[in-house]
Amino acid sequence: APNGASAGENAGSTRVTFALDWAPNTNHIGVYVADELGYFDEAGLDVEILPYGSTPATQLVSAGEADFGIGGQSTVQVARTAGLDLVSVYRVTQRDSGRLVTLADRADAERPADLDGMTFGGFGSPLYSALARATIEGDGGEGSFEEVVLDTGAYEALSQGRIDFTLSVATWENLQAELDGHPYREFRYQDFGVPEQQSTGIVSSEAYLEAHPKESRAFVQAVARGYAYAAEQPDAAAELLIAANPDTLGAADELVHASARLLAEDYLTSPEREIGAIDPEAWDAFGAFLFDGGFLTDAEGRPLTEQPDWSEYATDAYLG
Amino acid sequence: MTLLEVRGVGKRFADQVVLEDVSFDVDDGEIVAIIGASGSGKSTLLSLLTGALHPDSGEIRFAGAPLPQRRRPFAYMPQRDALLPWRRVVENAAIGLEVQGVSRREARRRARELLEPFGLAGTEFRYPRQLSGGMRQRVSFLRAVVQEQPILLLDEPFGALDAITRDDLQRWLLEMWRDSGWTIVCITHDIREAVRLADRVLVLPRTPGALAGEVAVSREIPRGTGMLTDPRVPPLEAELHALLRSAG
Amino acid sequence: MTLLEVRGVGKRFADQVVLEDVSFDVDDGEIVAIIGASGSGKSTLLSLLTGALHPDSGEIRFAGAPLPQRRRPFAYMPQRDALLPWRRVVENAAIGLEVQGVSRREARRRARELLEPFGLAGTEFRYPRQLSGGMRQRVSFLRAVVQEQPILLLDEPFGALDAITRDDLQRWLLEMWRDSGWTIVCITHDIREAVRLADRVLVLPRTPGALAGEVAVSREIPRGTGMLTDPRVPPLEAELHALLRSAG
Amino acid sequence: MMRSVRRGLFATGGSWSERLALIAAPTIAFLLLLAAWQGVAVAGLVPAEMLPAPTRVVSAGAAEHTALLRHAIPTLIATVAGFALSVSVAWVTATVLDFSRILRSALLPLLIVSQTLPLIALAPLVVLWFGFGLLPKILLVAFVTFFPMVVGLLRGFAEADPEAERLLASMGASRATVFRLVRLPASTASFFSALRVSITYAVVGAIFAEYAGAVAGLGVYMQSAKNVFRTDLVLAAVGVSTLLTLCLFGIVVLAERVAAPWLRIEQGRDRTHRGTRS
Amino acid sequence: MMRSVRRGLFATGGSWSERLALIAAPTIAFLLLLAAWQGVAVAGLVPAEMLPAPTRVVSAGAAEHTALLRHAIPTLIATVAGFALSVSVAWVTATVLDFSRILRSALLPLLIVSQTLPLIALAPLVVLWFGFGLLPKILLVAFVTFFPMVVGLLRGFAEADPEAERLLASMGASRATVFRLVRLPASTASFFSALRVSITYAVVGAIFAEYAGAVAGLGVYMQSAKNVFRTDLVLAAVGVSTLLTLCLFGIVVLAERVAAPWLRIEQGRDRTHRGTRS
Ligand SMILES: Nc1ncnc2c1ncn2[C@@H]1O[C@H](COP(=O)(O)OP(=O)(O)OP(=O)(O)O)[C@@H](O)[C@H]1O
Ligand SMILES: Nc1ncnc2c1ncn2[C@@H]1O[C@H](COP(=O)(O)OP(=O)(O)OP(=O)(O)O)[C@@H](O)[C@H]1O
Ligand SMILES: Cc1ncc(C[n+]2csc(CCO)c2C)c(N)n1
Ligand SMILES: [Mg+2]
Ligand SMILES: [Mg+2]
Repeated sequence: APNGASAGENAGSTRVTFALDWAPNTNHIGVYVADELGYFDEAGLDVEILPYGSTPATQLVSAGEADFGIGGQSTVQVARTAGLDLVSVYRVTQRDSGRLVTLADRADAERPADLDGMTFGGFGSPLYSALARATIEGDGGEGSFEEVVLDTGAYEALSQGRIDFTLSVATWENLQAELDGHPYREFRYQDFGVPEQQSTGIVSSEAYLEAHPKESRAFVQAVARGYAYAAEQPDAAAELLIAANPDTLGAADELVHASARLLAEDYLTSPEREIGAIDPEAWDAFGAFLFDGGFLTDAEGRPLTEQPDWSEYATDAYLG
Repeated sequence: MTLLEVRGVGKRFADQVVLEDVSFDVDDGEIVAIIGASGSGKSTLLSLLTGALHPDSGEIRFAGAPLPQRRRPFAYMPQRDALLPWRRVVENAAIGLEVQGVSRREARRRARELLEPFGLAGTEFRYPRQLSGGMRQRVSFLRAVVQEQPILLLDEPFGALDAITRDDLQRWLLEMWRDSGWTIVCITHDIREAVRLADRVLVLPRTPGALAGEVAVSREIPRGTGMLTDPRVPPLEAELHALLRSAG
Repeated sequence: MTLLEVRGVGKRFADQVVLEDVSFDVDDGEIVAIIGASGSGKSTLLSLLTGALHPDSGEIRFAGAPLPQRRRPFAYMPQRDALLPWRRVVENAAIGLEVQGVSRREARRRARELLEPFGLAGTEFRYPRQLSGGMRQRVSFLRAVVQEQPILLLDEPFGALDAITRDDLQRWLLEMWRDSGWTIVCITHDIREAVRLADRVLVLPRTPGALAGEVAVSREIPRGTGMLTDPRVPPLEAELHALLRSAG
Repeated sequence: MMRSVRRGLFATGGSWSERLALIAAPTIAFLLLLAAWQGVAVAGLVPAEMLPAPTRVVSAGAAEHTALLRHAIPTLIATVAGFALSVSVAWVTATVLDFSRILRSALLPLLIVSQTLPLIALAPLVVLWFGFGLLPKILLVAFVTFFPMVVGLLRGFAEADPEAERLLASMGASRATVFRLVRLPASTASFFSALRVSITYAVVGAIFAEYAGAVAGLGVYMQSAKNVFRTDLVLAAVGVSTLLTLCLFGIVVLAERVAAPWLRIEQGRDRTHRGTRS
Repeated sequence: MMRSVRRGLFATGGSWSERLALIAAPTIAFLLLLAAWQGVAVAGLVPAEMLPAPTRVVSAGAAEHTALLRHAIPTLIATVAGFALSVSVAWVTATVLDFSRILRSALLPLLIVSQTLPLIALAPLVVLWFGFGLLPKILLVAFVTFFPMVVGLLRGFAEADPEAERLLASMGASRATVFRLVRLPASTASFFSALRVSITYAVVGAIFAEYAGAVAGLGVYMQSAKNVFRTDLVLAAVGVSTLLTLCLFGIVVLAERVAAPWLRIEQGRDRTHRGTRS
């Protein structure tokens, strides 16, 4: 397909398209900050943020329909193994912000092992059922439950009791539920033996990176500036995110601010490395988890017999 | 004996007067033909008899008494055959009896009995589409006759047929009638057909009003091929022609 | 003078022989009627003349020479009027000229000139649906005449009309013909119509084969109302009846 | 919509060589299409995640046939149940509407408008209202198939020969009897024609509901396959759903042949002939 | 499918009181429906995120009318462009198919099968192939509207009076001339009827494509509203899309009246009468 995204050039700046993985939220905050504060302009980039739709961001990037997009570590590991042209170029969250959640007022679901036989609101990806299963098993449960594919409808279904548990993002849905007065009971996968991962990231494709090294560097660095700004001034960043998305976030002031603060505090940075950098250990550990669990198949759909070299999957080359 | 009396009947649709002050009698065992231009209200007149429509004025009497609202003493053969394509011949023929409440079995038995005399032997299980136009008309006629009503009403029974098939069926109808005691009211726009079939031909005027006239056809006139050369026929036809035109 | 010669023409569709060994002549200025039962191949015969179909055997000659492949010397009036509902009267009438390559304007001008004599004055801009059945037939006839071909071919021109309208149009056609030099071949299944219109009536047999016979109708016989009572007519009709039946 | 088509593929009569051509021609066209697709895929013009070769779709589908079958069954059940519901409610509705001109003019426009609703936006709501069981699937299948059925039936009733109705009325038949003996059977052809149209939408409707939220079904399977970037399996599932539809379509065609033999009878010669005259 | 319906709402002729009834009856039915919905919502039987009251939908829509309008425009553009593409390609295709019996029997079954494909699974692929621009939207709109158009046109051509065709052939007209003068104009009624059916699917097709991926459009808007649990705004957008469809439908009806005046003419008395005879 024609890469219409990067072809357009106006006023001397290069057009770059960015695909979202979900409705705008604080995981995307650095990108919006960079856009709003003109970091992209300064880098000579004209960034267009593509709204979330039913075509996965990773596939859009791999197909060249988007130049960059949101794609977490586990997704990149599964997708690149399956033959997609994907490279992680920036790590938004340095740790896993994903949680297994139930409603806090459910007395029959106090720990993961209680969830056996209940209904899981899933996202149509075996990866996420695997996370849920591993967490339950880690708690001594059997990991057998019924899955309903719901995508964005999962949280509504959870609060209405139509499903018993789902996966959420600690810096988003969990805060929202608290604000709604209907808080979740959350389980961190890592507390039940699942390895750590850098759960949210930014991806591009080898094809794009090779063809546009300069723009790639400029983009990643501008994004890094944006996230760094969000890490230092979460409230100002929150305002920028809201300003960029008045339709969807205009009424979510409290949530966005709380979320930006939580992200700044716990997720965006790590004392061990610079912002956005790779944690090779997390990639190896979670990669092994995926490989051992048999969740990886190659481009022909065959199960993998040998663990890939995870260091090819992510790079810090564009960070600095 | 007078069987049917139509007295000053009128009918209008919305703003259009179709029939006005139409009166005539029909005697027992007689064939009466009614002719009129297209749109002169012939079919409407029959509908008034069958009860599908109600006259705005006038009266219709049968055997000296007013017509009942339901179960009228008529069996009706419509302008086209109106056979139901999903019913086989015998089922089509029996439908009138079924509607009257006769059991299906009995209705079909009675219809089946008439297939042979009506020249429909062997067609019992055919669907209408498997019949020729002439056969279809016969089934339609059989469907009327099997109801055993005192009066048969025929609305242009052969209008949809080509001239030669029509000739065959006219001949056949006359033969059937000769062997029975049927009283028939037959509508047509064809003067020749009217003269051939009828004892009396009534002429409906083009513009609504009383009958334009009436012409009696002697039973002595041969109705077969002999009719073609019978000298008594042309004057009758000419008179009817004149009546039709004068009325228009 | 003999204008058209049909010599031993035959036509079959797949396994069905429809026409076989049909021969006849048509003279200049004459009206020839061809009668036959439904399905006897009358329309097929006309199609062989117009070139819509090709004969399997035999020959057709016009003015002493074989018929050309295209631009044949016929104007054809089909069984139904076949007016195009999206064309106004004058556009419908002009279509034959348009097909022949005459400019739209000129074609319509010529058609318009004939509206008046054809009793269609004032209907120029009407659509066919706004016309009565009789008027439609006139437009159809006009569409044929305006092409100014040597021979007019009419396929049951009045078959779709009720008896009275048909009577009017037959009368009208005869008047038109009297004032012109038209040569007409007219197909019909109605014996009376054939006798009324034709100089000669040809009878197609029911089963394929040579013509069953031919009956000449003297030009002295009146074709108006007088015909009804003319003593020369009944024997002619009886003969045609016999021919039609014998052939079956 | 499918009526004229029927004259082609499902026509009655016709010589054997004609029938062969009717099967051979589309088969050849279909194979040419597949060959072109295979060519594009093999030439490597597009990556396999975007457009896998047909051979790969087939082999992947074959390898996963148990999973495909497992997911095809709930979809089939939802389709058949929803379709049955739709057809029965459509009969009742059309009958009522046929008897009441006022109801007809009140409700038909609403039915038309209902067709313009973007299902994709409503499916999640339906799932929200009715859960993840069979019910929302059935309702969505019924929703997409209901309108063609009602309109088809109403048109079928209207196709009844008015002369036959008048005839029955003259025999003293009540309006209900006329409906039962004339209008109802007269709608058979139109009913089956609507059935053929509806059935093509039915499976798609079920898959829709499964996308919005379901435990199992081809829609769920397609979604999972998409999320693990197995476009080949997505297309294999699409193939299965199309096969399902074609099977159901075939069953409808067979049912029509059995239930309405008179529809297959060629018009009698005489009648056809006369038919061209009016 | 919509033909018999047209006899109702869009019928020609009819007295004023009849026409009033044709408008009043569905309006009343619609209002009753709204009232019931309002009742359910106000009674608090279901929470507002699941089923907001119609008043709330309207007021939320009014408050967001600039956003709705902004998103309605790309959808409208995609619809109109896709529809234009579909209609023009359908004309060409149908014309070619009308001339070639072999092509017709080869391609029609493929077109039918194409109708059974679950769009929801294919839309993301179309976006992958053709990007985020107008193109995938146009293609999807064309895809959903193409089949009814082609079939409608083919049926229209077939509705041409064979006697008129024979007549023109007898005048020496070539097959192309017969097509131009008879078959083509004869398809007008059927064409517009197909147009009415297609247009009801067109907007829905565009919204579909937008769900799979687009920069702006009602589909994008519905999805983002859904993602922030604003069911009221989802329904407001649904309302806008339905209004769009109805407007386009109205334009088609108007176009038909202007382009084909002869279709609105009541049959002449004589002719109707004869018509009942065959
Ligand atoms: N139900 C009706 N509503 C309104 N007008 C009607 C109705 N039935 C018939 N008419 C009109 O009444 C007039 C007479 O119709 P009718 O069918 O009785 O004529 P007819 O003499 O039988 O004609 P034909 O010889 O053509 O059958 C016509 O103008 C017709 O249009
Ligand atoms: N194109 C065709 N293909 C096959 N058979 C045909 C074709 N045209 C006519 N026939 C058959 O040829 C026979 C003669 O048909 P034709 O139309 O010439 O009869 P006709 O004498 O004009 O009848 P009618 O009086 O009913 O118009 C009929 O059996 C008809 O079915
Ligand atoms: C804001 C936000 N919420 C939910 C998801 C869906 N999702 C994708 S990964 C994951 C957790 C798995 O550990 C979840 C819940 C998202 N992408 N963004
Ligand atoms: Mg009548
Ligand atoms: Mg003929």
